Amino acid sequence: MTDILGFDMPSPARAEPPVRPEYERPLEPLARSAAQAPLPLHRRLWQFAWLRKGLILIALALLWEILARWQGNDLLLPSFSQTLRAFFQDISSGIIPERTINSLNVLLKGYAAGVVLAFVLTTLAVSTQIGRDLLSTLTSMLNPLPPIALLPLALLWFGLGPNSLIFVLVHSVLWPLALNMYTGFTGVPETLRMAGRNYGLRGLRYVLLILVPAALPSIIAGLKIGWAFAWRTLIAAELVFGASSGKGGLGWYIFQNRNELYTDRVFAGLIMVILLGLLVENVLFRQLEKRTVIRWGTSR
Amino acid sequence: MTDILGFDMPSPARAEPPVRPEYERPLEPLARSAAQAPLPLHRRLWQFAWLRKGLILIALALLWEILARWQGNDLLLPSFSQTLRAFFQDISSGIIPERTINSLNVLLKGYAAGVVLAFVLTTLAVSTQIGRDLLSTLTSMLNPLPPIALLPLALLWFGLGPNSLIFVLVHSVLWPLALNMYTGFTGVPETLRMAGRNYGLRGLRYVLLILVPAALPSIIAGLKIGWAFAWRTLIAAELVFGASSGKGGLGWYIFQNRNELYTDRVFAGLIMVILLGLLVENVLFRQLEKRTVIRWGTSR
Amino acid sequence: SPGQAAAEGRIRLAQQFGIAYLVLDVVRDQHLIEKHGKDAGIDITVEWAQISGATAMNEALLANNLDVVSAGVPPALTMWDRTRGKQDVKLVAALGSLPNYLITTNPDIHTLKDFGPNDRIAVPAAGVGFQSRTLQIEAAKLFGPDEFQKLDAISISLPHPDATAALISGGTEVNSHFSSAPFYYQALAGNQAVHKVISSYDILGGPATFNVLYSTSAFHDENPKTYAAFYAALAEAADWINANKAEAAEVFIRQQNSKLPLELVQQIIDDPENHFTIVPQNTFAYASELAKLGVLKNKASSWQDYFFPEAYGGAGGS
Amino acid sequence: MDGMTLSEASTRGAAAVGARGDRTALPPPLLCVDGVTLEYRAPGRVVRATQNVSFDIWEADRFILLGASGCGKSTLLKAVGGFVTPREGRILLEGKPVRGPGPDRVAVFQEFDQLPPWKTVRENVAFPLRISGRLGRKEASERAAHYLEKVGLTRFADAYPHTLSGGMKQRVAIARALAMEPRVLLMDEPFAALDALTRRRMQEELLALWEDVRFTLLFVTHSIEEALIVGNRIALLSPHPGRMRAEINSHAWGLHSGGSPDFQAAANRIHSLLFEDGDAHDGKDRQ
Amino acid sequence: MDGMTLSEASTRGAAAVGARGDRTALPPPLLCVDGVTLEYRAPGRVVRATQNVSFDIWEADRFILLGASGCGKSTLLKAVGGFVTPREGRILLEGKPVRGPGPDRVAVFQEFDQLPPWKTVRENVAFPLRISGRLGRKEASERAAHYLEKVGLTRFADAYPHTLSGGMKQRVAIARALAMEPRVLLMDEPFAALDALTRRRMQEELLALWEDVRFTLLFVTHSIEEALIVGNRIALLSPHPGRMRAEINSHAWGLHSGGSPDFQAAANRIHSLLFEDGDAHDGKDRQ
Ligand SMILES: Nc1ncnc2c1ncn2[C@@H]1O[C@H](COP(=O)(O)OP(=O)(O)OP(=O)(O)O)[C@@H](O)[C@H]1O
Ligand SMILES: Nc1ncnc2c1ncn2[C@@H]1O[C@H](COP(=O)(O)OP(=O)(O)OP(=O)(O)O)[C@@H](O)[C@H]1O
Ligand SMILES: [Mg+2]
Ligand SMILES: [Mg+2]
Repeated sequence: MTDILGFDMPSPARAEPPVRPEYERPLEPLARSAAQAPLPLHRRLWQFAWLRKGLILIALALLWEILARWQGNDLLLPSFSQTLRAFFQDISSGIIPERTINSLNVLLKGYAAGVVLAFVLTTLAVSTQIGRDLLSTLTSMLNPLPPIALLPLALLWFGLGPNSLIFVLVHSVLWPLALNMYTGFTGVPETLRMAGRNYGLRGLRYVLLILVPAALPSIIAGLKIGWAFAWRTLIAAELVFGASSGKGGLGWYIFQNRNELYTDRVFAGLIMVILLGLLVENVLFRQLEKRTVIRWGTSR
Repeated sequence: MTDILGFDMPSPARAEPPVRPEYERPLEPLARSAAQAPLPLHRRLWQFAWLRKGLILIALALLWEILARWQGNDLLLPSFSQTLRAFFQDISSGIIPERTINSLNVLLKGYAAGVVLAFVLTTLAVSTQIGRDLLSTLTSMLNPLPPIALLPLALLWFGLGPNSLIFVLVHSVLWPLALNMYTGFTGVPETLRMAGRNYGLRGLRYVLLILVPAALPSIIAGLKIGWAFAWRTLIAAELVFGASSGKGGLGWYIFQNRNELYTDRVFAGLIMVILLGLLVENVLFRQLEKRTVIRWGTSR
Repeated sequence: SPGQAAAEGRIRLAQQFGIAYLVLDVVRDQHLIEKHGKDAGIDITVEWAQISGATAMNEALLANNLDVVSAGVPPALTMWDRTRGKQDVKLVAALGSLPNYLITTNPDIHTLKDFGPNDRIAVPAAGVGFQSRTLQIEAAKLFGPDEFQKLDAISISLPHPDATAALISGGTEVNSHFSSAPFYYQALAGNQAVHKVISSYDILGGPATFNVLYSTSAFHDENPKTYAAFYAALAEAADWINANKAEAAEVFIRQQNSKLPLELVQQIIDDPENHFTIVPQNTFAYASELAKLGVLKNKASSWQDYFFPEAYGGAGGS
Repeated sequence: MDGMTLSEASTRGAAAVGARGDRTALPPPLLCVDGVTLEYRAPGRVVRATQNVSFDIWEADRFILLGASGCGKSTLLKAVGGFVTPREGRILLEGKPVRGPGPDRVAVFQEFDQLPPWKTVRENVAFPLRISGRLGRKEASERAAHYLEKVGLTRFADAYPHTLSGGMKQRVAIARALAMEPRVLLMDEPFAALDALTRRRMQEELLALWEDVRFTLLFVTHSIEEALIVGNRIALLSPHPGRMRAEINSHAWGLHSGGSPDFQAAANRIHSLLFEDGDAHDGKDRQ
Repeated sequence: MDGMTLSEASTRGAAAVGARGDRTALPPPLLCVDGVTLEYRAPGRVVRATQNVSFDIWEADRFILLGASGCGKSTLLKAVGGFVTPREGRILLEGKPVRGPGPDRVAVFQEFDQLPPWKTVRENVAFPLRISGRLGRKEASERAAHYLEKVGLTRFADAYPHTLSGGMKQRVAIARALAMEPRVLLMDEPFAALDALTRRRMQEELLALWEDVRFTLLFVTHSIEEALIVGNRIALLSPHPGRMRAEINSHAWGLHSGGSPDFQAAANRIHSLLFEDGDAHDGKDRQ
């Protein structure tokens, strides 16, 4: 580069830009937006999220199959194909759908209750100092407690059956969601808060109309975590108690088959949980994100 | 108000502001900062977080005591004072400290491994499209799976003993933390990203020096959730795995006493978990927040 | 790593929690395996683990993390059934015959037929597991083979301690419990209203093995000396218990770190209903009933089908 | 202070003016900023933004705050808006102390992130109209369209804020504030991100609207020319921490007095008042 | 394009100038923006920011971009910075296409949130110096102190960005960029949030530094006067979407030519070029 710079130029130490003639131009008419250069096929295909995710799923299934065959211990790790067979058998026999519906029924109630409580608690926490202390104290105290520790209390207060399950579900959903919601609320930029309060908003309306949308990315992450932990807890809780055997859910289905060493059925039950997880993530949460935080530019 | 406005004023419809004389003033010398008006004692006390939280704790303890006495059912819900007695007994006999150390030992390893893995996974996710899909797919698939479902695999791969526990701990910490971390990363404002890339940062250094501090509020929330769920999982797993080579943890302590119907000791074990939770929240996480996000103004 | 045989001279065992595993406590306390190993000329390292629940036991055995595990008869038979032609799990020895009591606080219940739709029977695992299977056998007798699951509808899964606490203190919907020692002792002592409805001995027609030890054929075949030393240790421990009941109670307290009162433990060991023997009793009732119910795919022709030959030697066995 | 009645307050306001300017027949001021010291306190650090600042604003005033960067103009505006509580002194609106924010004092902030990103440009303008209960959905939308046209953003009505340029965001904020037609309008350098022509247009629109509605305006700017054009009275603040330096009348100048020598003289006078003396200097530290 | 050699690029640059200005003895330009069209694409919506914009910048140029609000100045600057990829056309730096951001082109952005909030003012300035491996901890800190003094923020060196006023934040960003002493300095309305005096001081500092170091400057401003003072060449963009309107020399004017009639005439000329014709209007929609 130096030789080129050297040519006909002032010394680089005190470079002087050349003086060029001025010009004016008539305004160019507006052109149509350039057609995007067509991408090569494989890159175009790559843009479909479902395709990429499908490939990942296939890869995972293959990995499972290979791992299982290599281990050759199908009482501990059945192969993917065995599991799939068991899955379709129990789907067509109606047993998995029935158990799933039983579980979902309880799960959704517990989830909804947890979400509502988390909202109440965080609203309190953003409005008052004592609410803030209460949230932080309760969360740090109760969140680490395993649901089975609450079992005797649940039994005492809510009796057998779904109510106790809902109680432990709330315990699983409430704290992580409240933590995330509160973190989201405290991260709302000051200017946006001031704008909201300038509209005359206060109390619940302020939280609902300003803080919640502004904190939505965190809240969605909290909802996802809550959803997952609700499943974990429900399945574990159905194993331990509450399932009067007539109306068991998926957890019960898994437990029973595990007891009888039908490991392929155990994994079939887990597949159902996995499928529901994928569905909720890719349909529900993904759509929610697309329509909100991504559209608003608050999350990439 | 109207009568005052009416006085000597142009009609309100075309209000004309009065013309006042101009003035100039010599510049006032700088005064010392006003001593803050001393607050009344009770308000000053109220400013100590430990005092407020202490009051909350006392209130909760009282509530517990009252509830327990009212239920009068100390096999299901021992009173706070009974629990405290059992707690101090087993503290002074050294059994709770020993079990706690055993548990903490495993917990910290699992927690650390989970944090590292979450970091790797999210770093991948912010750098590549396929990493993003992988994270979203794995999280939505695996996060809802209960740890007991992974137990057979853990046994197969890691054998009986702490390694399997660490495996299920990782499963509990990894996904929620990764979700929160990723949410934090995607929420970093575009201008800040551009500033970071303008420094010539890329890859790991970009993530560590720009994204991590910018996403810290979310990450801290994720760490809190991970901490809590690590405890939940550890205790539940210890119930099943019990003690190998004589080294049971708190979960085993709880299980043993539960089996012998020493409900007060069960609650003493839970109190230990609660105390650790409070400690970690109020000392570790609180200090971390004070020194980072609160000081930086990125969280209130 | 999986499938690889453990070298002779090591045995990894797991027991569950409770008085029913007293034989193992004694073996451990007196280092009997090591002693018999030395007699046979080998040094045996014994690794003890405590695991709760049959499923975790089974999984640890299948993952080759343990050589010998212990659980109730039905789960052991299920393992035998499922691993035929693979790991070939078989039973090693019984750990004793102890009854399970179906107890209730409902004064109107005296037989199984008295249970109404509002009663709740707590069992550790509703529908499966020792207690439920035993109930099913009796239900099949009482209400006919098709109605064997009749009582499952009012069974609920609840761990023994929680069920016991619920029964003693009342105040919950759980009013009945198919309970094992020491829980039914505690329940009967803790609440006047608690009374026995039926015992597993009544259902099975006499003393019946409660828990058994089981292992894989690979371990059995590749470690003949270790296995022999182990079996001998079990036999010695059972004999010792019957000769030294008072000391046995102390061993239990010591080994399990138990805080149960010594008198209670002693009372349980002294109870003539409880036999600490390694000879299987009435296990075949389960094998045949469970095969009838379709839980077991393989029909055993006698109890010796699912026991390792070492167990055949003792007196009786069924 | 809390218990002060309206008449006491107005007496005080008039008295204050009297002391300063020897006039008496004035009506009570609409907004009275009285000895206000504003401080930011963080543990171990107190930053004083303004010290003992007093001024009165009458109904329909177009009151300008001028001062160096960092002298506390924004903080003062926020205090009037009710977002910041004075450490000392008081702020009275119609004789009643300001207790918090409200839709009677609408603010245009200096920052670009004052638009809720989850609302389109149109919704951003219409939203406060609706939730303050003033207008129905349809009227609010119409009024929003009207003011968006005034700030030249009709084509971007359905865009989300994150797709706008800096100047466009500020124009949305201006439209939002104007559409609220508040009693008191607080504007913090609203035109700083605008090019010369757009800025001029915005000034025209603002003054035209003032002619119509006669709201009261408190306006922060960095440009002395803009202060003279937009305002009828200008308060000059010293550099950090802001203290009152002078109050100057500028009702004589309007949109078209740009180049006149009088105008230039006034601008020069303000310039020297602002920058030529003062004990503390923020533009260049003297330490 | 990827494979183009340096000499090809420089030939092209010279040829372009030749075509425009009939001069030949020019060295190759440092930065060559060639027919650049910039677009933001969101599903269902394409916003064109600039259309077919071309200009060349030589070493040590102080090149100004002037245009209406929303005409794509910031986007153009980001494209040169490597943050935005052109939809059409190309951007060459020393003949090589710009592939991404780098510390050779340091930018001062228009937004106030460009300072990492977890670093104090001093650290904010020193941090990029250290991580680009140019200076050690101590030297970086010293250089930071030096530039902070130049922007008048020595007293706030240990403050965190969220405790600064808007203008102070921008000054930190300016200090950070200057301290980097980059080859090319990209500034997007850096002085918009500053009062008259501070602005003037900053202009002086910038030009003094340029005298010293002779970096190349690409500068976006809204003020025609500032353009004439700071720049030696001014590109005028049409309103949204930005297209080239003219390039004008302004090397004749400097810090002290403020009031002269020539200066006024040039300013007026620019004003009319910018605003008096053009098919699209963003300042006021014509729909
Ligand atoms: N949130 C805050 N915490 C602490 N100090 C602050 C905060 N906001 C502003 N300050 C300080 O208060 C002083 C005045 O700030 P303010 O924003 O009011 O200035 P300004 O006059 O609006 O300046 P500019 O013209 O640059 O916008 C500054 O010294 C600033 O450092
Ligand atoms: N992130 C984005 N997504 C979509 N469109 C955008 C985005 N950023 C800017 N635009 C659009 O691009 C055009 C040019 O924006 P740009 O910020 O470059 O303007 P500007 O000349 O800097 O304006 P100003 O002077 O107001 O800062 C505008 O019409 C704007 O709406
Ligand atoms: Mg300001
Ligand atoms: Mg811009």
